[in-house]
Amino acid sequence: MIQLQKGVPLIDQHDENGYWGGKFGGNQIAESLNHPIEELENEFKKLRQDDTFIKERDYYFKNFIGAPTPFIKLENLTKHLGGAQIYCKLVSKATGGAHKAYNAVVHSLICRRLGKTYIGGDTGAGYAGKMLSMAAAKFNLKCKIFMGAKDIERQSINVFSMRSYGADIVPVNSGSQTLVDAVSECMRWWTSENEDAHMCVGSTVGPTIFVKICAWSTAQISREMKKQVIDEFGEVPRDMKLINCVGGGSSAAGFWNEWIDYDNVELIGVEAGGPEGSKKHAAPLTNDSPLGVLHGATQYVIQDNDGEIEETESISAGLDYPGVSPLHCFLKEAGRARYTSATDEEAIEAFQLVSKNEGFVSPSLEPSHAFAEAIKIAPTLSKDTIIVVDSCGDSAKDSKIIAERLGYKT
Amino acid sequence: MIQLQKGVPLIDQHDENGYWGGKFGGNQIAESLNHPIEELENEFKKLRQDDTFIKERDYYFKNFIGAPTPFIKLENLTKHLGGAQIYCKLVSKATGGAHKAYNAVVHSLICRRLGKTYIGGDTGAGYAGKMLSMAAAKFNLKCKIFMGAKDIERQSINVFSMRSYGADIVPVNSGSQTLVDAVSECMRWWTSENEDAHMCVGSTVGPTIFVKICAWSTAQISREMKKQVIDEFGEVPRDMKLINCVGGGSSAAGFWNEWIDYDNVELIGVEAGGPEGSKKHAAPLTNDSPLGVLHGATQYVIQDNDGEIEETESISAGLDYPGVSPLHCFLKEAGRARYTSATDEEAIEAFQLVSKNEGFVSPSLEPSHAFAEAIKIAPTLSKDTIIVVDSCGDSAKDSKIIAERLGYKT
Amino acid sequence: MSSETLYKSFVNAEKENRAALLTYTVGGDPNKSISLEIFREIAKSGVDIIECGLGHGANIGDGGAIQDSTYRALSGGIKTDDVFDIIKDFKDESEIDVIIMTYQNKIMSYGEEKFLEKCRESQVSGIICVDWPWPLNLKFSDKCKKNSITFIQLLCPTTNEERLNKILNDAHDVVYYISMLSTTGQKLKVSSNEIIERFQLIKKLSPEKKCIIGFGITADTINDFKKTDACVVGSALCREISNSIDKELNPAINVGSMVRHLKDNLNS
Amino acid sequence: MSSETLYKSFVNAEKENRAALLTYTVGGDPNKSISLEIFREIAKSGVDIIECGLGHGANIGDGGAIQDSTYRALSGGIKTDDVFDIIKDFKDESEIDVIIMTYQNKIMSYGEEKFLEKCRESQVSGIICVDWPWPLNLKFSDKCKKNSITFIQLLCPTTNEERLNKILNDAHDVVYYISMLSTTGQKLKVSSNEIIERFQLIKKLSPEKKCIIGFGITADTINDFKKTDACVVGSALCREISNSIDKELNPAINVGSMVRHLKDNLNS
Ligand SMILES: Cc1ncc(COP(=O)(O)O)c(C=O)c1O
Ligand SMILES: Cc1ncc(COP(=O)(O)O)c(C=O)c1O
Repeated sequence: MIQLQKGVPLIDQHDENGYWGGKFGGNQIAESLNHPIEELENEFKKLRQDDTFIKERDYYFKNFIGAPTPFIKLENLTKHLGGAQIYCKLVSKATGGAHKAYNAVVHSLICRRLGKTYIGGDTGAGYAGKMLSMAAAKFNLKCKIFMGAKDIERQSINVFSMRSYGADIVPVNSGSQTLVDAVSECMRWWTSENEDAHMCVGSTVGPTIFVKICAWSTAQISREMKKQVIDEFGEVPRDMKLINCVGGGSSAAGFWNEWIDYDNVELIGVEAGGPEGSKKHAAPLTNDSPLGVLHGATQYVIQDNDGEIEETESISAGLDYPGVSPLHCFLKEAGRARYTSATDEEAIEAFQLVSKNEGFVSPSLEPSHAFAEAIKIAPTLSKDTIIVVDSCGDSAKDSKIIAERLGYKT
Repeated sequence: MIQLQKGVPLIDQHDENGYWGGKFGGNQIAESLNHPIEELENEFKKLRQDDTFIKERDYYFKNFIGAPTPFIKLENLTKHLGGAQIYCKLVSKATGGAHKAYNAVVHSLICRRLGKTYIGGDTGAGYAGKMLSMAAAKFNLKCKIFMGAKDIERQSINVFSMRSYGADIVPVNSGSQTLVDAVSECMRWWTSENEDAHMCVGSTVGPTIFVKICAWSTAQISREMKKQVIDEFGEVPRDMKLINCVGGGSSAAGFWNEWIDYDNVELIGVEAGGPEGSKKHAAPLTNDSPLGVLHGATQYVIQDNDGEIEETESISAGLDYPGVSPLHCFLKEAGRARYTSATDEEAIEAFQLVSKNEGFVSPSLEPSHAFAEAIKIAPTLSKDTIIVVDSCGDSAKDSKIIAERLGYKT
Repeated sequence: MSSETLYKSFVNAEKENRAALLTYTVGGDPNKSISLEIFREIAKSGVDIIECGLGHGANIGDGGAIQDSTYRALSGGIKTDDVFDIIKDFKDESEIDVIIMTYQNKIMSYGEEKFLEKCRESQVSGIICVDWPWPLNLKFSDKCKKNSITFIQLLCPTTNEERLNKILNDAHDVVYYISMLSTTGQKLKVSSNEIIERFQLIKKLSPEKKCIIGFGITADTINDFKKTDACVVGSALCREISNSIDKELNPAINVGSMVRHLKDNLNS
Repeated sequence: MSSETLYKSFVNAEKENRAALLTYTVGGDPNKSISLEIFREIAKSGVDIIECGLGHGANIGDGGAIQDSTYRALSGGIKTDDVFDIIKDFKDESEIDVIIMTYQNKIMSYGEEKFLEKCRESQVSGIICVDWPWPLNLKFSDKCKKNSITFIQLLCPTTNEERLNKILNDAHDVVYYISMLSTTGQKLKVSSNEIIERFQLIKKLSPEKKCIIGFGITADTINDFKKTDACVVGSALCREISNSIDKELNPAINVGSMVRHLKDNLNS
């Protein structure tokens, strides 16, 4: 069995070829991308050690993204479910409404350091694109966002934001017209433009360096939460469970980062189970999908016998991705995290229950999947168990979808 | 001329009948409301002095609303305009996306203290209603929101939120079907239900006690900003201008509260000028509207010769109100603040300029009016002048309106 | 002088051992001439005193029926002067007292002095102002007195005894008791007995003042109040006007017969 | 053995003092039989070596024309085995070498060993894998060698000299130079001279290896490369297939005549 190393950051536990556990990740890219990726690797290695850069990052995290985001107890939900105590890390209060802001800011800062003035990125739910264009506006970078035509349709509020920040949105009409195709198209674009342009991958997927930068950025979540947990409990609780939705896996990676070495902290990842009865789950870890290569990295991928990526279906655009971060493949294989899934229906129900009970927490459909799992397990657990759910997205972007689904009349 | 008293909170500078400057405000209410208003006055008087209550308020302000909201320099906009230095208080980062959260939390806490389990409120842009239903969900209160049918249509994202928090939304079909009618209907409801129910007025309007509670709540904005200003500049800048949009006036009242006694701080309120060429401005202060009684208080009101409230028209639902807070009438009359207006077109342009330049600041249409004024005056001012704009709302709720207006294709 | 005739109308009813009947309709609803016709019909049908609404758009004290009437009048272009015209025309041919019921902003924007002058000219006997509570209304109430117009103070179930005493102390010789906490035209949510108890308290504190009872009274409940000074029916009549218009019937005739019906019920 | 015949094809062209011509089309586009027919026509039209795409949906190295071809093949139900069938059928009647161009996931999901066995069975001479760069591909490239299949390493303008040397050192006797930074089928954005300069550098470092030049070459530019070892045209042909289908013409015939035209241009 694959072993985790204690005391080594998760993002650095790969081998010299960029593989975690000897097989997840890597740089399965066209030769044309070798150079810009090496350049990026070198820059990131330098910047991680650069105090000025870290200060700059922290300045924007604090003043622009608004760190730390709140850590609150969900009293009503806890009472309602009558078991474990449920807490919530309200990451949706990061500027823009989701954790994607951290990665976007870091990539924009790196882009400037690389002396590049153009940045491009993929987006599914539109958050990665919204945040990237938001940061690009602030840092005076030209910005191009690749987004599946289906996602443009269903996440129109985020599309509006991108336009208002002056980003150039490229609708991707190939394949399933969702995130997987947007990432492909973005990589094609970068293959052509990498001399002048930087690319931001919107989650902990893609070639190793992108996985690393993204998880390094979202690690802010657990860095600040660790302090909040200790403030609240005086110590790390004896029995704590951290529940996070997993699409690409950037939110979960950041939420868990500081806790990997704490064996008493259970890590639970929730993938998208899709509509009840559908087979088009976006849940490669839960359903033991075969290993494959997607977007430059080896990972578990939803695919047919012929290596063709299969279409997935989820009410949540942000989780609608057939692959999953090498980091999570690694954590699963090492037995460190457990992965499960929630259906569309369960997610919607969880959204309702949480909103009605807790007001201030209004999770988007992605974290509603995480809440669904919390709601499932909390009643079976003791009051000494602490569940923390990462509410990593705000429901505003999903208002149309949810309202239709629930038959709200206006 | 009316004089301000130094060292006395603005909200307490009224006479025993509730009139500021001897003529603005008051309790021009039906006799049926006399009792609940007295009850509320007494409760508020007590709670203001009650340390437990203040601690509770601050706990929720910090952990739920997310105080303090960021105070940031708009470097790009400053450079672009080439004059005064422009700063921004990013109040839109308050949970829910606007300053209305402060008032909603305070009213919900008061409602509990009053032993009532039902709360009702009016809403225009939908923020006041969204925040009230959000807080009501958290505090286990039944909640009813009155909203003009026209506003329900144009602010559907906030309507979605209210429904998800379990609020009962009452569409108001009378009159102009906007905020003015929603407030009227809410007061009618409270007239019937005040034995069991508490009412929250969504801005610094209505009978004196509502003006006071609201401004007391939003004062959090300037309380935290004062610290941030001194952190940034080491002292209160010699020449500082605070620009805020004014609908009912709650945001401006809160933004200015701590600065009233600083004569070197200019206070500028920006009302809604409506579409270019339209006469239906929602700008009673700018256009010297006559004094009148509206929703229980004496104030400048847009009205015809017969005392009938005139319809106003603004692209921004939150500013579309024919009256204005007695506090602002008082500040105007005392010469302490100056009031002007921006047109729909100017607001939209300001929205674009700010979004494209600053990314993280994505003002809704209300604060876009304030930015319009900043954009107008900044180039004529010296670099030693500090302009601070209160960006008190997030654009998400206006995405439909702005996208249509700017012809964004998705 | 009109404040005197107003009081006398109550005394007259009392002498006949019955409560006085007041009607409320909105001046100018649905237009100037029909509104006048309605007053005439009401007058013919046995009313004691007519309350004439001077409609205001932001009528936060009123429920749906009166809102509809108000909306019809205002959107038909009725101005304050038109309402005075209607009252004057009516008064020129009738002895029945007319009270104006309105909101403060209507008086304020018209100008208090000018408003009272106009009231005198049109022989208005009294004024009820929904959103001008005691003690804020004292200056104006004094001015009314000087103009021989009764300013009618409002009382309600939650007006505590201390306040009740003070208001009654400052009140002219007619007051108005709001029967329940609500806007006009809601279903009566307290028992008639409770209302009458409060009425009796007011009478005990101030036996000389005539007290009108209003809000929520219909043909079905009016008889409960026959031992009081007076009751007013408004929303039921306004609704009748709306119905008549919907059915293209003559509102004046229908309102008139409803008033006769009310009068019968009150006294039966 | 096929890796030998492949190298010989280049040597043969060299002997004739000309660059070898390679074509790229997607196996199974638009279906199995026409795809085979296309290969036959290409063979008749003077091609030296055929590159056959084993299409992959997430073909991140390819531009629009090849994406369209791939989409047509995949949505027509073409599987990896079908592509092997086509190649085998073709090879059973032709001496012309066939190289498979594909993505790593296609090989991985098929199974490396099984994939190579199938290659041998179908007489595939070489493999190009777009997203399997040096040095990650070394183990597989060794396996290829053991199976007498040429694994063709890729080089590009930003492959620096150190890396160039290392790759060439590990490379089999044929390599592929990607002429510019882009996906397939984009307009040539560097001058032919720059490309030829890089080509010559590669030849200097490794004179024995044959180097194919690809990406962005069309009938208009192909003549510039007549002094090189070989060039490949792909997107232009895929586009021709799309056009023919749109116009309901025979793609095989049209591709064939385009290949003749390319061959003429290359050698003129
Ligand atoms: C709010 C939110 N949560 C989660 C995700 C899933 O991505 P990841 O698993 O990388 O956090 C997304 C992706 O768009 C998102 O927008
Ligand atoms: C974002 C925002 N700003 C301003 C306003 C105007 O209200 P006020 O003047 O009370 O701040 C509103 C009202 O809804 C609002 O939503």
